[in-house]
Amino acid sequence: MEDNYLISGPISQKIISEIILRIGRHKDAGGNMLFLGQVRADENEGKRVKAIEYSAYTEMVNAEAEKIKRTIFSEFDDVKSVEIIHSTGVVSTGEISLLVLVCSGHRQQAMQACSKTVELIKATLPVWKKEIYEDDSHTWS
Amino acid sequence: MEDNYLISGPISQKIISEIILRIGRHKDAGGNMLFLGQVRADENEGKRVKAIEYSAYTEMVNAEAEKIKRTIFSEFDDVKSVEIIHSTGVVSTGEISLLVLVCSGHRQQAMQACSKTVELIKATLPVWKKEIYEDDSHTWS
Amino acid sequence: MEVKVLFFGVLAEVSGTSIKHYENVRSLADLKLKIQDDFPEMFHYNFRFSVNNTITDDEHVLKAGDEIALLPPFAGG
Amino acid sequence: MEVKVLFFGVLAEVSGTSIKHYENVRSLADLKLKIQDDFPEMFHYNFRFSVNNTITDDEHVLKAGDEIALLPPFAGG
Repeated sequence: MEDNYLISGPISQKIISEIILRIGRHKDAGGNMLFLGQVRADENEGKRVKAIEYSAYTEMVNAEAEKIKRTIFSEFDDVKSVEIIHSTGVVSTGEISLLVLVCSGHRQQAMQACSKTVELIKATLPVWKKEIYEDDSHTWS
Repeated sequence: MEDNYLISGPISQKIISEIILRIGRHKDAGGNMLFLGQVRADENEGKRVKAIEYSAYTEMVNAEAEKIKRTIFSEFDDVKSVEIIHSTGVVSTGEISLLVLVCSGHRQQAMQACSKTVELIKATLPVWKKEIYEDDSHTWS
Repeated sequence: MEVKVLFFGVLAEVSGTSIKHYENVRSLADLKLKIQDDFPEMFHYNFRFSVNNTITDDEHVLKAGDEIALLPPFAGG
Repeated sequence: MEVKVLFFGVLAEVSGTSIKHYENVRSLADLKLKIQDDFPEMFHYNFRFSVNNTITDDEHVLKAGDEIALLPPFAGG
Protein backbone atom coordinates (compact mmCIF):
# COMPACT_ATOMS: atom_id res chain seq x y z
CA MET A 1 0.00 0.00 0.00
CA GLU A 2 1.80 3.06 -1.25
CA ASP A 3 -1.03 5.56 -1.11
CA ASN A 4 -3.28 6.98 1.53
CA TYR A 5 -6.75 7.33 0.13
CA LEU A 6 -8.26 9.35 2.97
CA ILE A 7 -7.94 13.04 3.65
CA SER A 8 -9.16 14.99 6.66
CA GLY A 9 -11.91 17.50 5.80
CA PRO A 10 -13.11 18.62 2.37
CA ILE A 11 -11.10 18.01 -0.79
CA SER A 12 -9.84 21.52 -1.52
CA GLN A 13 -9.37 23.25 -4.84
CA LYS A 14 -5.62 23.02 -4.21
CA ILE A 15 -5.71 19.24 -3.89
CA ILE A 16 -7.90 18.92 -6.97
CA SER A 17 -5.45 21.05 -8.96
CA GLU A 18 -2.50 18.94 -7.80
CA ILE A 19 -4.27 15.76 -8.84
CA ILE A 20 -5.23 17.18 -12.25
CA LEU A 21 -1.58 18.10 -12.90
CA ARG A 22 -0.84 14.36 -12.82
CA ILE A 23 -2.68 13.95 -16.14
CA GLY A 24 0.28 15.60 -17.88
CA ARG A 25 2.59 12.83 -16.61
CA HIS A 26 0.94 10.43 -19.01
CA LYS A 27 1.72 11.71 -22.52
CA ASP A 28 -0.40 8.87 -23.89
CA ALA A 29 -3.52 9.69 -21.82
CA GLY A 30 -5.91 11.29 -24.30
CA GLY A 31 -9.05 10.70 -22.23
CA ASN A 32 -9.22 11.74 -18.60
CA MET A 33 -12.29 11.55 -16.41
CA LEU A 34 -12.59 13.25 -13.05
CA PHE A 35 -15.53 12.56 -10.75
CA LEU A 36 -16.13 15.03 -7.91
CA GLY A 37 -18.73 14.10 -5.32
CA GLN A 38 -20.15 17.12 -3.55
CA VAL A 39 -22.15 17.18 -0.30
CA ARG A 40 -25.71 18.07 -1.29
CA ALA A 41 -28.03 20.33 0.71
CA ASP A 42 -30.63 17.54 0.81
CA GLU A 43 -33.85 17.82 2.76
CA ASN A 44 -34.90 14.97 5.00
CA GLU A 45 -38.26 15.11 6.75
CA GLY A 46 -38.30 18.89 6.53
CA LYS A 47 -34.74 19.36 7.81
CA ARG A 48 -31.93 20.58 5.60
CA VAL A 49 -28.48 18.95 5.64
CA LYS A 50 -25.70 21.42 6.45
CA ALA A 51 -22.78 18.97 6.53
CA ILE A 52 -21.80 15.32 6.52
CA GLU A 53 -19.39 13.84 9.03
CA TYR A 54 -17.59 10.90 7.45
CA SER A 55 -15.90 8.16 9.45
CA ALA A 56 -13.83 5.37 7.96
CA TYR A 57 -11.96 2.20 8.79
CA THR A 58 -8.65 3.49 7.47
CA GLU A 59 -6.69 0.26 7.05
CA MET A 60 -9.52 -1.49 5.30
CA VAL A 61 -10.22 1.55 3.10
CA ASN A 62 -6.61 1.43 1.94
CA ALA A 63 -6.79 -2.32 1.29
CA GLU A 64 -10.11 -2.05 -0.58
CA ALA A 65 -8.98 0.97 -2.60
CA GLU A 66 -5.93 -1.00 -3.74
CA LYS A 67 -8.25 -3.83 -4.69
CA ILE A 68 -10.44 -1.44 -6.71
CA LYS A 69 -7.39 -0.18 -8.59
CA ARG A 70 -6.28 -3.74 -9.38
CA THR A 71 -9.78 -4.56 -10.64
CA ILE A 72 -9.84 -1.51 -12.91
CA PHE A 73 -6.37 -2.15 -14.33
CA SER A 74 -7.24 -5.77 -15.04
CA GLU A 75 -10.56 -4.91 -16.75
CA PHE A 76 -9.45 -1.83 -18.72
CA ASP A 77 -6.19 -2.27 -20.59
CA ASP A 78 -6.15 1.33 -21.86
CA VAL A 79 -6.19 2.85 -18.35
CA LYS A 80 -2.91 4.47 -17.28
CA SER A 81 -3.76 5.56 -13.73
CA VAL A 82 -6.52 5.67 -11.13
CA GLU A 83 -6.60 8.17 -8.27
CA ILE A 84 -9.04 7.89 -5.38
CA ILE A 85 -9.44 10.38 -2.51
CA HIS A 86 -12.22 10.30 0.09
CA SER A 87 -12.81 12.77 2.92
CA THR A 88 -13.10 11.90 6.58
CA GLY A 89 -14.50 14.25 9.22
CA VAL A 90 -16.85 17.14 8.56
CA VAL A 91 -17.56 18.28 4.99
CA SER A 92 -20.12 21.08 4.50
CA THR A 93 -22.68 21.29 1.73
CA GLY A 94 -21.10 22.63 -1.44
CA GLU A 95 -17.75 21.04 -0.60
CA ILE A 96 -16.16 18.02 -2.28
CA SER A 97 -15.85 14.72 -0.39
CA LEU A 98 -14.90 12.24 -3.11
CA LEU A 99 -12.47 12.51 -6.01
CA VAL A 100 -11.80 9.87 -8.66
CA LEU A 101 -9.49 10.50 -11.59
CA VAL A 102 -8.99 7.96 -14.35
CA CYS A 103 -6.40 8.65 -17.04
CA SER A 104 -6.76 6.53 -20.13
CA GLY A 105 -5.48 6.44 -23.69
CA HIS A 106 -8.95 7.03 -25.11
CA ARG A 107 -12.19 8.41 -23.78
CA GLN A 108 -14.39 5.28 -23.80
CA GLN A 109 -12.36 3.38 -21.21
CA ALA A 110 -11.80 6.55 -19.17
CA MET A 111 -15.55 6.98 -18.83
CA GLN A 112 -16.38 3.35 -18.16
CA ALA A 113 -13.52 2.90 -15.71
CA CYS A 114 -14.32 6.11 -13.82
CA SER A 115 -17.94 5.11 -13.51
CA LYS A 116 -17.01 1.60 -12.33
CA THR A 117 -14.49 2.99 -9.81
CA VAL A 118 -17.16 5.20 -8.24
CA GLU A 119 -19.59 2.26 -8.05
CA LEU A 120 -16.94 0.08 -6.39
CA ILE A 121 -16.13 2.85 -3.90
CA LYS A 122 -19.80 3.10 -2.90
CA ALA A 123 -20.07 -0.70 -2.59
CA THR A 124 -16.79 -1.70 -0.97
CA LEU A 125 -15.10 1.18 0.91
CA PRO A 126 -15.83 1.03 4.65
CA VAL A 127 -16.94 4.65 5.05
CA TRP A 128 -19.97 5.90 6.97
CA LYS A 129 -21.77 9.18 7.02
CA LYS A 130 -23.59 11.12 9.67
CA GLU A 131 -25.87 13.73 8.11
CA ILE A 132 -25.88 16.87 10.22
CA TYR A 133 -28.90 19.15 9.86
CA GLU A 134 -29.19 22.89 10.25
CA ASP A 135 -30.72 22.40 13.71
CA ASP A 136 -27.62 20.31 14.69
CA SER A 137 -29.60 17.07 14.95
CA HIS A 138 -28.22 14.17 12.91
CA THR A 139 -29.00 10.82 11.33
CA TRP A 140 -26.75 7.99 10.15
CA SER A 141 -27.04 6.73 6.61
CA MET B 1 -25.62 32.57 -27.46
CA GLU B 2 -24.32 33.71 -24.14
CA ASP B 3 -21.10 31.74 -24.00
CA ASN B 4 -17.99 31.46 -26.07
CA TYR B 5 -16.97 27.82 -26.24
CA LEU B 6 -13.57 28.31 -27.85
CA ILE B 7 -10.34 29.36 -26.24
CA SER B 8 -7.04 30.17 -27.89
CA GLY B 9 -4.27 27.70 -27.01
CA PRO B 10 -4.28 24.95 -24.36
CA ILE B 11 -6.83 24.87 -21.54
CA SER B 12 -4.67 25.92 -18.60
CA GLN B 13 -4.75 24.71 -15.02
CA LYS B 14 -6.10 28.16 -14.09
CA ILE B 15 -9.07 27.84 -16.40
CA ILE B 16 -9.77 24.31 -15.19
CA SER B 17 -9.72 25.53 -11.58
CA GLU B 18 -12.11 28.37 -12.37
CA ILE B 19 -14.52 25.98 -14.05
CA ILE B 20 -14.36 23.51 -11.14
CA LEU B 21 -15.23 26.30 -8.70
CA ARG B 22 -18.59 26.55 -10.47
CA ILE B 23 -19.59 23.19 -8.97
CA GLY B 24 -20.04 24.90 -5.61
CA ARG B 25 -22.69 27.21 -7.09
CA HIS B 26 -25.05 24.25 -7.29
CA LYS B 27 -25.70 23.16 -3.72
CA ASP B 28 -27.82 20.35 -5.08
CA ALA B 29 -25.13 18.96 -7.42
CA GLY B 30 -23.90 15.79 -5.71
CA GLY B 31 -22.38 14.21 -8.82
CA ASN B 32 -19.99 16.14 -11.02
CA MET B 33 -18.11 14.74 -13.97
CA LEU B 34 -15.22 16.50 -15.66
CA PHE B 35 -13.76 15.22 -18.92
CA LEU B 36 -10.34 16.50 -19.94
CA GLY B 37 -9.09 15.63 -23.40
CA GLN B 38 -5.32 15.74 -23.66
CA VAL B 39 -3.20 15.83 -26.81
CA ARG B 40 -1.53 12.41 -27.04
CA ALA B 41 2.03 11.81 -28.25
CA ASP B 42 0.72 9.36 -30.86
CA GLU B 43 2.94 7.76 -33.45
CA ASN B 44 1.88 7.80 -37.07
CA GLU B 45 3.96 5.92 -39.64
CA GLY B 46 7.05 6.19 -37.47
CA LYS B 47 6.63 9.91 -36.73
CA ARG B 48 5.69 11.20 -33.28
CA VAL B 49 3.06 13.93 -32.79
CA LYS B 50 4.42 16.96 -30.94
CA ALA B 51 1.31 19.17 -31.15
CA ILE B 52 -2.09 19.58 -32.73
CA GLU B 53 -3.21 22.77 -34.40
CA TYR B 54 -6.98 23.11 -34.11
CA SER B 55 -9.08 25.28 -36.36
CA ALA B 56 -12.79 25.91 -35.97
CA TYR B 57 -15.80 27.57 -37.53
CA THR B 58 -16.48 29.77 -34.52
CA GLU B 59 -20.08 30.82 -35.18
CA MET B 60 -21.20 27.31 -35.96
CA VAL B 61 -19.30 25.90 -32.97
CA ASN B 62 -21.22 28.27 -30.71
CA ALA B 63 -24.55 27.35 -32.33
CA GLU B 64 -23.84 23.60 -32.15
CA ALA B 65 -22.57 23.78 -28.57
CA GLU B 66 -25.81 25.52 -27.55
CA LYS B 67 -27.69 22.73 -29.33
CA ILE B 68 -25.70 20.08 -27.42
CA LYS B 69 -26.56 21.76 -24.11
CA ARG B 70 -30.25 21.86 -25.01
CA THR B 71 -30.15 18.17 -25.95
CA ILE B 72 -28.50 17.24 -22.63
CA PHE B 73 -30.91 19.30 -20.52
CA SER B 74 -33.89 17.78 -22.32
CA GLU B 75 -32.64 14.19 -21.92
CA PHE B 76 -31.27 14.40 -18.35
CA ASP B 77 -33.61 16.06 -15.89
CA ASP B 78 -31.14 15.80 -12.99
CA VAL B 79 -28.44 17.82 -14.78
CA LYS B 80 -27.87 21.34 -13.36
CA SER B 81 -25.20 22.66 -15.73
CA VAL B 82 -23.03 21.75 -18.71
CA GLU B 83 -19.76 23.52 -19.51
CA ILE B 84 -17.90 23.00 -22.78
CA ILE B 85 -14.52 24.49 -23.72
CA HIS B 86 -12.49 23.57 -26.80
CA SER B 87 -9.07 24.86 -27.80
CA THR B 88 -8.18 26.49 -31.08
CA GLY B 89 -4.63 26.99 -32.34
CA VAL B 90 -1.60 25.00 -31.24
CA VAL B 91 -1.83 22.62 -28.27
CA SER B 92 1.25 20.53 -27.45
CA THR B 93 1.26 16.91 -26.31
CA GLY B 94 0.50 16.66 -22.59
CA GLU B 95 -1.74 19.76 -22.74
CA ILE B 96 -5.54 19.84 -22.48
CA SER B 97 -7.63 20.76 -25.54
CA LEU B 98 -11.16 19.80 -24.47
CA LEU B 99 -13.02 20.31 -21.21
CA VAL B 100 -16.54 19.14 -20.41
CA LEU B 101 -18.08 19.57 -16.96
CA VAL B 102 -21.50 18.21 -16.11
CA CYS B 103 -22.99 19.00 -12.68
CA SER B 104 -25.88 16.79 -11.70
CA GLY B 105 -27.84 15.93 -8.60
CA HIS B 106 -26.66 12.35 -8.63
CA ARG B 107 -23.77 10.51 -10.20
CA GLN B 108 -25.56 8.32 -12.76
CA GLN B 109 -26.86 11.20 -14.88
CA ALA B 110 -23.59 13.13 -14.43
CA MET B 111 -21.70 10.22 -15.98
CA GLN B 112 -24.16 9.48 -18.78
CA ALA B 113 -24.60 13.15 -19.66
CA CYS B 114 -20.85 13.85 -19.64
CA SER B 115 -20.22 10.88 -21.88
CA LYS B 116 -22.99 11.91 -24.27
CA THR B 117 -21.76 15.53 -24.36
CA VAL B 118 -18.28 14.38 -25.41
CA GLU B 119 -19.74 12.13 -28.12
CA LEU B 120 -21.88 14.99 -29.46
CA ILE B 121 -18.85 17.31 -29.47
CA LYS B 122 -16.89 14.83 -31.56
CA ALA B 123 -19.83 14.34 -33.95
CA THR B 124 -21.22 17.84 -34.36
CA LEU B 125 -18.68 20.59 -33.53
CA PRO B 126 -17.00 21.97 -36.66
CA VAL B 127 -13.41 21.67 -35.45
CA TRP B 128 -10.45 20.30 -37.41
CA LYS B 129 -7.02 19.18 -36.42
CA LYS B 130 -3.64 19.29 -38.05
CA GLU B 131 -1.26 16.87 -36.39
CA ILE B 132 2.23 18.35 -36.26
CA TYR B 133 5.11 15.87 -35.98
CA GLU B 134 8.50 16.24 -34.36
CA ASP B 135 10.08 16.79 -37.81
CA ASP B 136 7.57 19.67 -38.41
CA SER B 137 5.70 17.79 -41.15
CA HIS B 138 1.95 17.52 -40.65
CA THR B 139 -1.22 15.65 -41.60
CA TRP B 140 -4.89 16.58 -41.36
CA SER B 141 -7.26 14.30 -39.55
CA MET C 1 -26.37 38.60 -55.66
CA GLU C 2 -23.26 37.72 -53.70
CA VAL C 3 -22.55 34.99 -51.17
CA LYS C 4 -19.59 34.44 -48.86
CA VAL C 5 -17.79 31.08 -48.93
CA LEU C 6 -15.55 29.85 -46.09
CA PHE C 7 -12.97 27.06 -46.45
CA PHE C 8 -11.90 25.05 -43.41
CA GLY C 9 -9.30 22.52 -42.37
CA VAL C 10 -7.43 20.77 -45.14
CA LEU C 11 -9.55 22.64 -47.73
CA ALA C 12 -8.16 25.99 -46.57
CA GLU C 13 -4.69 24.53 -46.95
CA VAL C 14 -5.12 23.02 -50.42
CA SER C 15 -6.92 26.11 -51.78
CA GLY C 16 -4.65 28.58 -50.04
CA THR C 17 -7.87 30.50 -49.29
CA SER C 18 -10.10 30.85 -46.27
CA ILE C 19 -12.76 33.28 -47.56
CA LYS C 20 -13.95 33.97 -51.10
CA HIS C 21 -17.01 35.77 -52.45
CA TYR C 22 -19.03 34.38 -55.34
CA GLU C 23 -21.70 36.12 -57.46
CA ASN C 24 -24.68 34.84 -59.43
CA VAL C 25 -25.11 31.48 -57.75
CA ARG C 26 -28.71 30.34 -57.29
CA SER C 27 -28.11 27.06 -55.53
CA LEU C 28 -25.39 25.06 -53.81
CA ALA C 29 -25.12 22.96 -56.98
CA ASP C 30 -24.29 26.17 -58.97
CA LEU C 31 -21.75 27.24 -56.38
CA LYS C 32 -20.13 23.81 -56.36
CA LEU C 33 -19.40 24.05 -60.10
CA LYS C 34 -17.79 27.46 -59.67
CA ILE C 35 -15.64 26.29 -56.78
CA GLN C 36 -14.63 23.24 -58.78
CA ASP C 37 -13.42 25.52 -61.60
CA ASP C 38 -11.33 27.56 -59.16
CA PHE C 39 -10.01 24.75 -56.98
CA PRO C 40 -10.31 21.39 -58.74
CA GLU C 41 -7.85 19.74 -56.29
CA MET C 42 -10.30 20.40 -53.44
CA PHE C 43 -12.65 17.81 -54.81
CA HIS C 44 -10.28 14.98 -53.97
CA TYR C 45 -11.35 15.54 -50.37
CA ASN C 46 -14.51 14.59 -48.59
CA PHE C 47 -16.60 17.51 -47.30
CA ARG C 48 -20.12 18.82 -46.65
CA PHE C 49 -21.69 22.25 -47.07
CA SER C 50 -23.34 24.44 -44.46
CA VAL C 51 -25.48 27.49 -45.19
CA ASN C 52 -25.71 29.99 -42.35
CA ASN C 53 -24.40 27.41 -39.84
CA THR C 54 -26.71 24.59 -40.91
CA ILE C 55 -25.51 21.59 -42.89
CA THR C 56 -27.55 21.24 -46.05
CA ASP C 57 -27.68 19.59 -49.50
CA ASP C 58 -27.14 20.58 -53.14
CA GLU C 59 -30.78 21.56 -53.74
CA HIS C 60 -30.56 24.41 -51.26
CA VAL C 61 -31.53 27.75 -52.88
CA LEU C 62 -29.15 30.57 -51.99
CA LYS C 63 -29.96 34.18 -51.27
CA ALA C 64 -27.79 37.29 -51.15
CA GLY C 65 -25.59 37.48 -48.08
CA ASP C 66 -25.68 33.76 -47.29
CA GLU C 67 -22.61 32.36 -45.57
CA ILE C 68 -21.62 29.01 -47.02
CA ALA C 69 -18.91 26.85 -45.47
CA LEU C 70 -17.05 23.84 -46.85
CA LEU C 71 -16.64 21.43 -43.95
CA PRO C 72 -14.24 18.47 -43.98
CA PRO C 73 -15.12 15.68 -41.51
CA PHE C 74 -15.10 17.07 -37.96
CA ALA C 75 -12.18 16.12 -35.73
CA GLY C 76 -12.69 17.93 -32.44
CA GLY C 77 -11.58 16.75 -29.01
CA MET D 1 -6.07 -15.21 23.68
CA GLU D 2 -7.16 -11.66 23.07
CA VAL D 3 -8.71 -10.01 20.06
CA LYS D 4 -9.36 -6.34 19.25
CA VAL D 5 -12.85 -5.25 18.25
CA LEU D 6 -13.59 -1.99 16.42
CA PHE D 7 -17.03 -0.35 16.23
CA PHE D 8 -17.88 1.96 13.34
CA GLY D 9 -20.55 4.43 12.27
CA VAL D 10 -23.82 4.29 14.15
CA LEU D 11 -22.49 1.33 16.18
CA ALA D 12 -19.76 3.48 17.70
CA GLU D 13 -22.43 6.02 18.63
CA VAL D 14 -24.92 3.60 20.20
CA SER D 15 -22.21 1.70 22.09
CA GLY D 16 -20.29 4.82 23.09
CA THR D 17 -17.20 2.76 22.24
CA SER D 18 -14.85 2.57 19.31
CA ILE D 19 -12.36 -0.08 20.48
CA LYS D 20 -12.75 -2.92 22.96
CA HIS D 21 -10.64 -6.00 23.68
CA TYR D 22 -12.21 -9.41 24.22
CA GLU D 23 -10.63 -12.59 25.62
CA ASN D 24 -11.35 -16.28 25.15
CA VAL D 25 -13.33 -16.10 21.95
CA ARG D 26 -12.77 -18.98 19.53
CA SER D 27 -15.04 -17.87 16.71
CA LEU D 28 -17.02 -14.90 15.50
CA ALA D 29 -20.16 -16.63 16.82
CA ASP D 30 -18.60 -16.66 20.32
CA LEU D 31 -17.60 -13.03 20.04
CA LYS D 32 -21.05 -12.03 18.84
CA LEU D 33 -22.62 -13.43 22.02
CA LYS D 34 -20.23 -11.49 24.22
CA ILE D 35 -20.83 -8.26 22.33
CA GLN D 36 -24.56 -8.84 22.58
CA ASP D 37 -24.23 -9.09 26.37
CA ASP D 38 -22.32 -5.82 26.52
CA PHE D 39 -24.29 -3.83 23.94
CA PRO D 40 -27.70 -5.40 23.31
CA GLU D 41 -29.01 -2.22 21.62
CA MET D 42 -26.41 -2.64 18.88
CA PHE D 43 -28.26 -5.64 17.54
CA HIS D 44 -31.16 -3.51 16.39
CA TYR D 45 -28.84 -2.39 13.58
CA ASN D 46 -27.74 -4.17 10.47
CA PHE D 47 -23.99 -4.91 10.25
CA ARG D 48 -21.32 -7.32 9.04
CA PHE D 49 -18.03 -8.47 10.52
CA SER D 50 -14.54 -8.21 9.12
CA VAL D 51 -11.49 -10.04 10.44
CA ASN D 52 -8.18 -8.41 9.56
CA ASN D 53 -9.81 -6.24 6.87
CA THR D 54 -11.73 -9.06 5.21
CA ILE D 55 -15.48 -9.48 5.53
CA THR D 56 -16.28 -12.93 6.85
CA ASP D 57 -18.99 -15.09 8.45
CA ASP D 58 -19.82 -16.51 11.87
CA GLU D 59 -17.89 -19.74 11.39
CA HIS D 60 -14.59 -17.90 11.15
CA VAL D 61 -12.10 -19.20 13.74
CA LEU D 62 -10.29 -16.43 15.58
CA LYS D 63 -6.66 -16.32 16.66
CA ALA D 64 -4.83 -14.10 19.13
CA GLY D 65 -4.26 -10.58 17.86
CA ASP D 66 -7.02 -10.65 15.26
CA GLU D 67 -8.65 -7.30 14.52
CA ILE D 68 -12.39 -7.63 14.18
CA ALA D 69 -14.59 -4.79 12.97
CA LEU D 70 -18.36 -4.31 13.13
CA LEU D 71 -19.36 -2.69 9.87
CA PRO D 72 -22.73 -1.02 9.27
CA PRO D 73 -23.75 -0.71 5.59
CA PHE D 74 -21.16 1.37 3.74
CA ALA D 75 -22.14 4.91 2.79
CA GLY D 76 -19.10 6.46 1.13
CA GLY D 77 -19.14 9.09 -1.58
